[in-house]
Order: sequence, then structure tokens, then C-alpha cells
Amino acid sequence: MENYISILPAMVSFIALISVPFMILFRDYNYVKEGISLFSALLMFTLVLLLGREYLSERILYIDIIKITPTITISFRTDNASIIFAGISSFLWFITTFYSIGYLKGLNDKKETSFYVFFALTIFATTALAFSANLITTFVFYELITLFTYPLVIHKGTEDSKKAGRKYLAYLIGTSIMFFLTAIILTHFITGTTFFNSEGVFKKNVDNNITLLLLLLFIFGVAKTAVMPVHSWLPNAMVAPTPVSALLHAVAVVKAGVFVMYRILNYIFTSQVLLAIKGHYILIVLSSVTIIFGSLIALRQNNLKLRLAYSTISQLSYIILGLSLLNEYATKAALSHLIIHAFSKITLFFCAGAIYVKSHITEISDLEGIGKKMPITMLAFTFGSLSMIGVPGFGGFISKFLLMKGIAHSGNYFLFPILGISTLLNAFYFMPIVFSAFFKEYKFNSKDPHYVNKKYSLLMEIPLLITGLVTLVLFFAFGGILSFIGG
Amino acid sequence: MLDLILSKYNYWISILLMMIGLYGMIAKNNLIKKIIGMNIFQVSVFLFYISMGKVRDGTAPIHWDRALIYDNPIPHVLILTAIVVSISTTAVALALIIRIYKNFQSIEEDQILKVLAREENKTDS
Amino acid sequence: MIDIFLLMFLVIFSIYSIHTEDLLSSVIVLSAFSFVMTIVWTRLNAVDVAFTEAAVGAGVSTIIFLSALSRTKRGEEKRVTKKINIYNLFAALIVIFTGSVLVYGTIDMPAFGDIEAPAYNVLAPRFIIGSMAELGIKNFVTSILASYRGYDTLGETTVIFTAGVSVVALLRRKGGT
Amino acid sequence: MILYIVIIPLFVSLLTPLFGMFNRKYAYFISLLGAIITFLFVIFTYKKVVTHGKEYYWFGGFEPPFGIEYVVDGLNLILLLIISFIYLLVIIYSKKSSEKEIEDKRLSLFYCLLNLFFTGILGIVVTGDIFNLYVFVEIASLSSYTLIALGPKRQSLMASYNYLILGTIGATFVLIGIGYIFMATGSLNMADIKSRLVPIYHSKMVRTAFTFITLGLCLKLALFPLHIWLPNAYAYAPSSVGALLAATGTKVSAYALIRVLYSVFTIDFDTNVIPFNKVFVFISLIAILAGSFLALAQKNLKKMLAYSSIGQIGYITLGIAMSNEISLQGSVLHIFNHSLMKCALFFIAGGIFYKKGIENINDMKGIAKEMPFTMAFFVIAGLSLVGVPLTVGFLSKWYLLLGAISQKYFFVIPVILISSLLSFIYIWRVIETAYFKDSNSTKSSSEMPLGMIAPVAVVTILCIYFGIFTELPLLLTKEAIRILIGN
Repeated sequence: MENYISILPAMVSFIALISVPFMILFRDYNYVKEGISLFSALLMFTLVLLLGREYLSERILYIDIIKITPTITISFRTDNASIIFAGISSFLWFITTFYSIGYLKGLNDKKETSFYVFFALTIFATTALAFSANLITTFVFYELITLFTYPLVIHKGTEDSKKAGRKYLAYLIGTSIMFFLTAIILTHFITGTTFFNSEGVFKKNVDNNITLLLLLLFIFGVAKTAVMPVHSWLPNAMVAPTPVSALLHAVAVVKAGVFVMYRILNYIFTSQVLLAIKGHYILIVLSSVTIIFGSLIALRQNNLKLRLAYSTISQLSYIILGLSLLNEYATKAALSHLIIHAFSKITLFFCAGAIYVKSHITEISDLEGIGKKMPITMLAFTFGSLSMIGVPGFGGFISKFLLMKGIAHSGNYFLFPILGISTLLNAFYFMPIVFSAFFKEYKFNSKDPHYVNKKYSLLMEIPLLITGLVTLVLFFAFGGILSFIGG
Repeated sequence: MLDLILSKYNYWISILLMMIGLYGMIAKNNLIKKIIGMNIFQVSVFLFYISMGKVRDGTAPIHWDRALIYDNPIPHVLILTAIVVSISTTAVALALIIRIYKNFQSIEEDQILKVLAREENKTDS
Repeated sequence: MIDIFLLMFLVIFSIYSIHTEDLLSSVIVLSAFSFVMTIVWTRLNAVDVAFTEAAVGAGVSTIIFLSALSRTKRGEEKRVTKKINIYNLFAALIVIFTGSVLVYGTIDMPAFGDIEAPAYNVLAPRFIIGSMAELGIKNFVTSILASYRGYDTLGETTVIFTAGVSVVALLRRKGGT
Repeated sequence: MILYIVIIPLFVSLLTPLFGMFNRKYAYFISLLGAIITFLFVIFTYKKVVTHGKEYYWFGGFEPPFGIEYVVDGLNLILLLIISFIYLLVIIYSKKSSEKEIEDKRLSLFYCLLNLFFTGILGIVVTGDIFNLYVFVEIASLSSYTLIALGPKRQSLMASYNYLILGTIGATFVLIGIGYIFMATGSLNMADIKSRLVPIYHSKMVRTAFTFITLGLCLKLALFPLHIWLPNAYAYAPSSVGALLAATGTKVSAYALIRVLYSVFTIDFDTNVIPFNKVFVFISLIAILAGSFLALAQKNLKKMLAYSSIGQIGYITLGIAMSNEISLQGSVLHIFNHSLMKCALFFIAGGIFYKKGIENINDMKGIAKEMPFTMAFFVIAGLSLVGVPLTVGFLSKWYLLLGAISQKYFFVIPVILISSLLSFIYIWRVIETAYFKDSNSTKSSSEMPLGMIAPVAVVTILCIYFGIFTELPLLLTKEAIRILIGN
């Protein structure tokens, strides 16, 4: 029993991997394939819940799967953050699979098998990353996420998507090998270990400059956080089909980056070390700049998915900001924003995809009056937007509130105006969409006026309604989750 | 200084010969010429070895009742092997050259390389 | 003194052989080079090696060269383009570099014919004494070749075999077996 | 025991043309039998060496330094294992491949030469006598010249000729070096020379000898500025020969270099008496970068692999040059690993040529649909070349990095990382073409024949196996280096 339980963190992620051969085997039977995907997502979520229960009964699970050298191992462990991250990923995988069925069928997509396969593989890598117990394991799965999402990015097969795909790879692989790996190697050299340790791995005698250098290497190496000099891969990745943008580029991939950052800041450096070298100010500045500029650029986008992408960049930096303030409230804010942003942003992307399938509209200026044609979709969109802005009654409020508490606690009061401006900007770039969708006249889309695709629309609308409602529910049910984070 | 030069003149000359051979091997454009250079290069190395085996007033390394000092037989043995290696390499090289001539109607390196470069461009485009 | 003359001959022959554009005369001079080398080696008391060189270097090798020439071309082509000159300069630089390293190594060599040289005092005594005492062979070269370093000889035979197989493999005509 | 390892291939090489006269198929079967028996003997020797620590054979019963000695200790044991194993696979692979690429009448001679080459490289590995080493180098070289010339295109003739010229220069340099060493010490046995050299390290003769032997071996090894013979030789040789040369030929030269640097000379000489190692580190780094960059520029798959080999040789020499226990271990590991992965990659390139007659990467569009297994193996072997964790490539690069760090050569880290990135790019180019570009042909499947794909599968699986279960290679190499440096 003991062994069975301790292998669980590794097993969770492998469920997604195991589902892959079956999907390939049944590639000609659509419903079986989708069934497998749904089943494994459900199984995964159940196991994550099981792990959560284990965690609450204060059992830390740990296992070495492979020992390459004595200090380099592929190992897994559980804690609250990893359970949260894996939980969101697997739950949203389930939802997104439903949505994808509608999306792909609605667009009459021919490459369904490869879509589901790489989707499952990405989820595998993401959950494995969530449970990684050291930097090496993290690095392996971090790279795998990039590689597995590449086929999804170029799914359309057009020249544009291939170009974007190449840039995507170049950015993520390039930075991770040049900076992230260097940082890991140096860390291993200086400390002799790469294991995450809540007491940190750097001892007092390590030179401050070296620690600072390492921090910088880590920041630029983990480009998936999309902090500002290394953000431009994310808008590029928007050529992918919308379910991919929804789950992977708003939840799994970018959150993987943020999650790795969380691990590095709290389990490699620890707040004492960072406070001693004042390294967190680098992150604070970078994330503040990203918050503002991300929003400003988002404001200028007319393409709906691109606006959402820049909004993601800006929102991710909230999480980074929360992490870099190095106090309990801010960290809580970061982790809760990880959850809330996941649900809100996936709702928004779902809506964008549903609109696209139904009417082939991609530009915001064409959205006028769409709320009258697609009321459910636009309602969910409104929920998501309100949550993003942080209106009380929606989940987004909670994390912003906690973040303010964290800022106050840390004494960096200059961050308040930044938060305020950013909230305003959020409202500026979301609310006009909602207003024009509901209160303006519906115009015929001039490009193809007769195009209204009603097939499978329910399969898309139900998932997006669910996630939209969750943003609402999160506000009220947050006490429980918060206590889990705090524990 | 003069002593230095005189006491080792065999070595100096063999080094000079080696360099002549090596130059022929690298600089010549004709494939057969390169092999001639190779022969000179190798034989000069053999001379270097054989010179090493000479001992002042030594006699040939064959048992002889009146001999006081024999020359060193070891370099001789090594060079016997090396000569065979050298001739074998020459034979293979010349066989290759014959094949090359059959295929390219030339034994000038730059001409052959030009032909090859042209072929490569054709397959690429 | 005669040794110096012979060595000078070697230098002249080798330069001529490399320099001349007529491949046939180049080969013939190479053969002469080998022959002079044979004499030099005989004067250095390396009788066995001299024999072999006379047979293999001056004899067989010349025949192979000639037969190769008869199947290809006799003349080297003249060329006076500038490109080649740069290439030659490069080759000369390599040669000068290698040569100077070799000369550097020669400076503290034991003098020619030095009886104190390590080369003569480590392995050689055992071979010279052992040849008669252990093996009963009068020619030390033979005894070393056949017994002490017999494996080199096996290697040598293998090399010849390899060369033979290679030549056959390369030159075998179509339709033959 | 050790004697048989060398004698059996030699004996087989005599038999092949004899039996080949009756039926050409016999030549193949005899070679296969010979390869199996040799491999069994190697395994047998392995067991003996592991229990006794060292195995030696005195030819004719004459004790060293007077007679020729064969020694197998930790280092050449590894080489023996990998060489005889790869050779066995090459023989299996070459049945189909050579029947297609080599004229019928030359086939039995082809096998004869393969066996002679095998004899040569085995001889280089086991011999403890420095002049004997030269003889074996020549046996291996002569047979490889002809083997390359037997390639299917007429470019192979010039490739072979160039190799012959440079190879002979290299071998003659070694001969000159041996002459100087003999002059200085009067001995030819490596172990004996080592002890005699110590008091005369400052002699100019010894330095010249060192220069020439190293230069000669580097020519054979194709270290960067001396590499010009290699790409054409590997690319235009028959496929099986290309794989054999890439996997064993240069590795054996690398072994010889290690032997000379550490068993004839000592670390003390290499680092303190002359500034060799520092220079050598820089040359290796240049080789690593140059090889990777040149590989990027290639259109021909085999040439790309050949240039990548030049970069990988740089890794091996880098480990040798840094001359501490860890880096040397990395170097030996890389010899072992690179043999496996380059063998697989060349096998695959040969298989694609065999089935489709194409060599250029651009012509391989969509080939993964026709040869799914082949390309899957390519991905694994390619990732191994990049050095992804859980493949063999990672382990050796990691040890090289650790070696560099412990020597305080921090500039090595970015070079290795950049080159890994570059190798990822050139491997990815093939993967992208094969998987993500639309193919011109409509054929559904055309895998290599079983006799060719089985060896590929075996080496590829070993690439993964030894990347995960690393105890055996680590143990063997550690022991080997301990013996090498300890004495």
C-alpha cells in the first residue's frame, strides 16, 4: 500500500501518456478516441483529488523513478502547489476535450488524431512538471511541453503557422537551453544538488553576485512566464487552434512557466536569500512593466485572440509580482491567481473559438451585436471579463485583493498605482467588447455573409458556460481553496 | 654549433628529404605526383630510422666471431615492416588513381573537383 | 665523404622527381632515388633493409608506378594560375612548420653513431645476445622479426594481404568473377 | 584469449574471398559468424577483466618490453565492447544494404576488407606496443580507403583518395613520433616508455615526439582544422561502411590519443611540462562550434551527420584535454555514446537511401508517413545527439560540463550549450521536414527490410537504455579512468 501510494505522483501524469497509444490504435473511431481522452482526464483528476487528500493528511509523497547519476534523478513529489496546478490542468483538460469535439467537428478538421495525441502528451508533460521534485526533472518536462505543443501550434499547416511555429520553438528552446540549463548546471555545481527544498539550496557562503547572476539566468531561461523581454513567443502561438490557445497558452504552458518560477523562488532561492541580495526587485520591476505594457498593447489589438494573448502576458505578471513580493499574502495571491486566471482566461478563449466556428469572425470590430446571436457565449464572455478586471463577486477580485494585501505588507506602496492603472486598462480593453456585443446592432459580416455554422454549437457552449460560472463560484467558494493553499 | 651540424648530418638530410616529400604530397595537383611525394616522404623517414640504428664502428647486426660492436638491429626490423606498409599504400593509391582516371578522364585534382562541384550543383537544384 | 655525396644525390633526385612535369621521368628518378637510398643503407650496415628496399622500393614500386602510368596519363599539366601559388605557399608554410619542429627535436638528440644512445642500450643488448643464446639465429634482424616482434611481421603480412585485396577489389573488371 | 579477438577476424578475412568464390552468400555468413564469435570472446574477456582487473598476452612468451604485449584494462575493454558490438550490427545491416550498393562481384572482397578493418581497429585497441599500434593503424586505414572507394557514387573515389593522402600523412607523422620516442627511450612498449620518459621530460626529442604523434592521431581523428577528409569519406562510402567508420573509426583514433596522452605520457607532461592541454581545450571548443555550424549548412543528410561527427569529436577531445578524472570519464562515455547514436543515425540515412534513393534533406518531405518506425528511431537517436536527459547523450555532456567546472573552465559551458542548441536545430530540420511537411508521394508505407531496421532498433533502444540505467557505463568508465590515471 505504501509503495502504491508513493508512486502515485508519477502515475498521475503517466495516465495521459498511456492514453496516447490507445488513441492512435483507435484513430479511425472518433467517439472511442474522444472517449479515451475524456476518461483519462477524469481518471487523472480523480487521482489528483486523491493526492490532495493524502496531502491534507500530511503525507508528503516522494519517489525516484530513474537515477541517472547519484545527484541527477527523475523524481516526483507532491505539495499544495503541484496538486493545485495538476488539478486545474486535468480538470480543464476534461472540459477542453468536450469543447474540442465541437470545435474540430464544427470546422471539419481532418487532423483530429494528431490533435488529441499531442494534447494528451502536453498534459502529460505539464502534470509531470507539476510533480517534479528537482530542477532536472523540471527541465526535462519543461522542454517536452515545448516540443509537444509545437505540432499543435502548426496544426493548420499553413506557411504562416509554420513560421510562427519556428519562432515559438526558437524562443522557448533557445532561452531554456542557453539560460535555464546554464543556471541548473551552475546551481548543481555550487550546491551539489538540484532538489527542491523548502529551506533553499544556497548556503550562506555563496557569493551574492553569483546568486544574482543565477536569478537572472533563471528569469530569462524560463521564457514560458512571458515576462517582458521574453514574451513575444506567446502572441505568435496564437495561430494554433483555439482549444490549444485556451488550455495550453492560457493555462498549461504559461502556468508551467509561472509554476517553475514559483519553485525556483521558493524552493531554490527562498525569500531570505532573495531579500538579502535584493534580487526580487528585478522581478518586481520586470513584472510591473509587463503588467502595464501588456495591457497597453492588448488595448491596441483588433484581433480578439491577440488581445487575449497580451492580456495573458499582463495577467501572468500579476502572478510573478505576487511571487516576487516574498510574503505569505502575496504568495497566496499568486497561487490563487493561478487558479482564477486559468478559469477566466479559458472562458474567454472558449468564447473566441465559439465565435470563430460559428461566424468566422476574428476581429473585435466585427463583433458588434454578436451578443444577440450568441447570448450564452457572450454571457460567459462577460463573466470572464469581469473576473479578469477583478470586480467583486467574481474570482478575480479575491486574488487582486490578496495581492494588495501582500503589497501593503511588503511596503512597496508604489505598486498600488500600477495595480490601479492596470485594472483600469483591463476594463478598457474588455468592456467595450461586451458593450458593443450586446448593445449595438448586429451587422452582417461582409466577408461571407451567409456563414452561420450551427453544428455542434452546444458542445462548445456548455463547457464555456461551465468555466464561466466557475469564475463566479470561485468568489464564494474561495475560503476552502485558500485554506488549502495556506496549509 | 658546427659540431652540432656535423654530428647529426644524417638526421638533417633526412628531415630535409621528408619535407621535400611532404611538400610534394600537399602542394602538387597531380594525383600521381602526390603519391611520388608520399614515397619520398616515407622513405626519408626510413632513412631517419636507419641512421638511428648506426653505431660508430659497429658491424652489421649479424653474428660474427670477430665483431666487437654490432649496429642496432631494432630500427632495421621496424623499417622492414614499414617498407612493406609503404609499398602497400602506394599500390592501393595507384589502383585508386586508375579508377579515378577511368571515371573522370583526368588525374588533375582541381579538374576533378570542378567536375564534382558541377555535379553537386545539378543534384541540388 | 662518400656518404655526404650520396645524401646530396638523394636531395637532388627527390627535388627533381617532385619538380619535373613529365611523370615518366619523375618515376624513373624516384627509382634512382630508391637505389641511392639502398646504397646509403648498405653503408649504414642495414643490409636486410637495403635488400628489401632494392627489391620493393626500387623494383616493385617502379613497376607499379609504370603500370599505373600506362593506364592513365604521362604528363602533369602545366598551370601558371595565381590561385595555385597561394595554395603552394600554404603548403610551404606547413612544411616549414613541420620541418622546424623536427629540427627542434633533433637538437638534443644523441649524436649520429653515439654508442651511449638509449636506443642502443635498452632493448638491443638483449636481442643481440639473446638471438644466439635463446634462438640460435645468426642474423639478429631475422630473429627479432620472426620471434621477438613476430606479431609485427604478421601485421605486415596482413597489410600486404589488405593491399592485394584492395587492388583486386578496385580494379576488377566488369564481367569477371 | 585476447589474441583470439584479433586473430578471428583476420582468419575470417582470409576465408571470405575463398568461400566467396563458390557462393557470394557464404562470405556474408562467415563474416556474421566471425563477428558473433569475436563478440563472444570479447564478452568472455570482459568477465575476466572485471574479475582480475587486467588481462594480458605476451606474444611468443617474450616478456615486455622485449616482446609485443597485448593488454586489456578498463579503458580498452569499453572500446572492445562497443566496437565488436557495433561491428556485429553493421554486418547484419550490410546484408541488404551492400547487396544493393556494391557490385555483385566485389561483394566477397568487400566482406574481406570489412573483416580486415575490424582486425585493424581491434589490434589498435588491444596492443600495448607503440610500433604495433602503427602497424594496426595502417591495416585499418588501408582497408578503409578501399571500403570508402567502393561507395555507390563516383565521388567516393576522390573522397577515398583524399583520405588516403591525409591518412598517410597522419600515419607517417605517428611513425616519426615513434622514431623520436624510440630514440629518447630505446623502448617500444607503452608502459615501459612511460616509466622511462619521466626523467627526460624536458628533452626536446620527447616534445617533438609528442607533437608528431598527437598531430598524426588528430589527423586520423579528424579534429577540426584537420577534418577535411571526413565529410566526403563518410557521406560517399557505402552506407554500412559510413556507419562503421563513424561509429568505430574515429573512436579508435580517439582511444589511441587517450592512450598516448595518458599511458605513454602523463597528465603532468601534458599540462605542466608543455602547455598542450590549454591549447587543446581551445581547439576542441572551436571544433565543437565549427562542426555544429557546418552541419547546419548541409543539404545532404549523410554529410550533415558527418559534420556533426566533427563537432562530437570536439567533445571527445575536450574531455581529453581538460584532463581531470571527471572530464576524461565524460570523454570515454562520449566515445561510447556517440558510437551508439551515430551508428543509428547513419544506419537510418542509409536505410532512407536504400528505400527511396534520396540523400538530400529537402527531398524527405513527409517521409515519416512512409517510414514511421525509421523516423521514430531517428527522433530518439537525434535527441540523444542533442543531449536530452534520459538519453545517453546527456550523460556524457553532463560529465564534460562537470569536468569543465571542476577545472574552472567556465567558458566551456556556453560553448557546449550553444552547440547543443545548434545540434537541436539541425536535427529538428530533418524532423520538421519528415513529419510536418506534406509529402509528394502517396505511398502509405515503405519501411526498411527487417535485416536493416533491427540493428537500428537495437542501437536506438540502447541509446535510451543506457541513458536511464547508467550504472554500468558509469562504473566501467570510472574504473577505466582510475586505472588510466592511477598508474
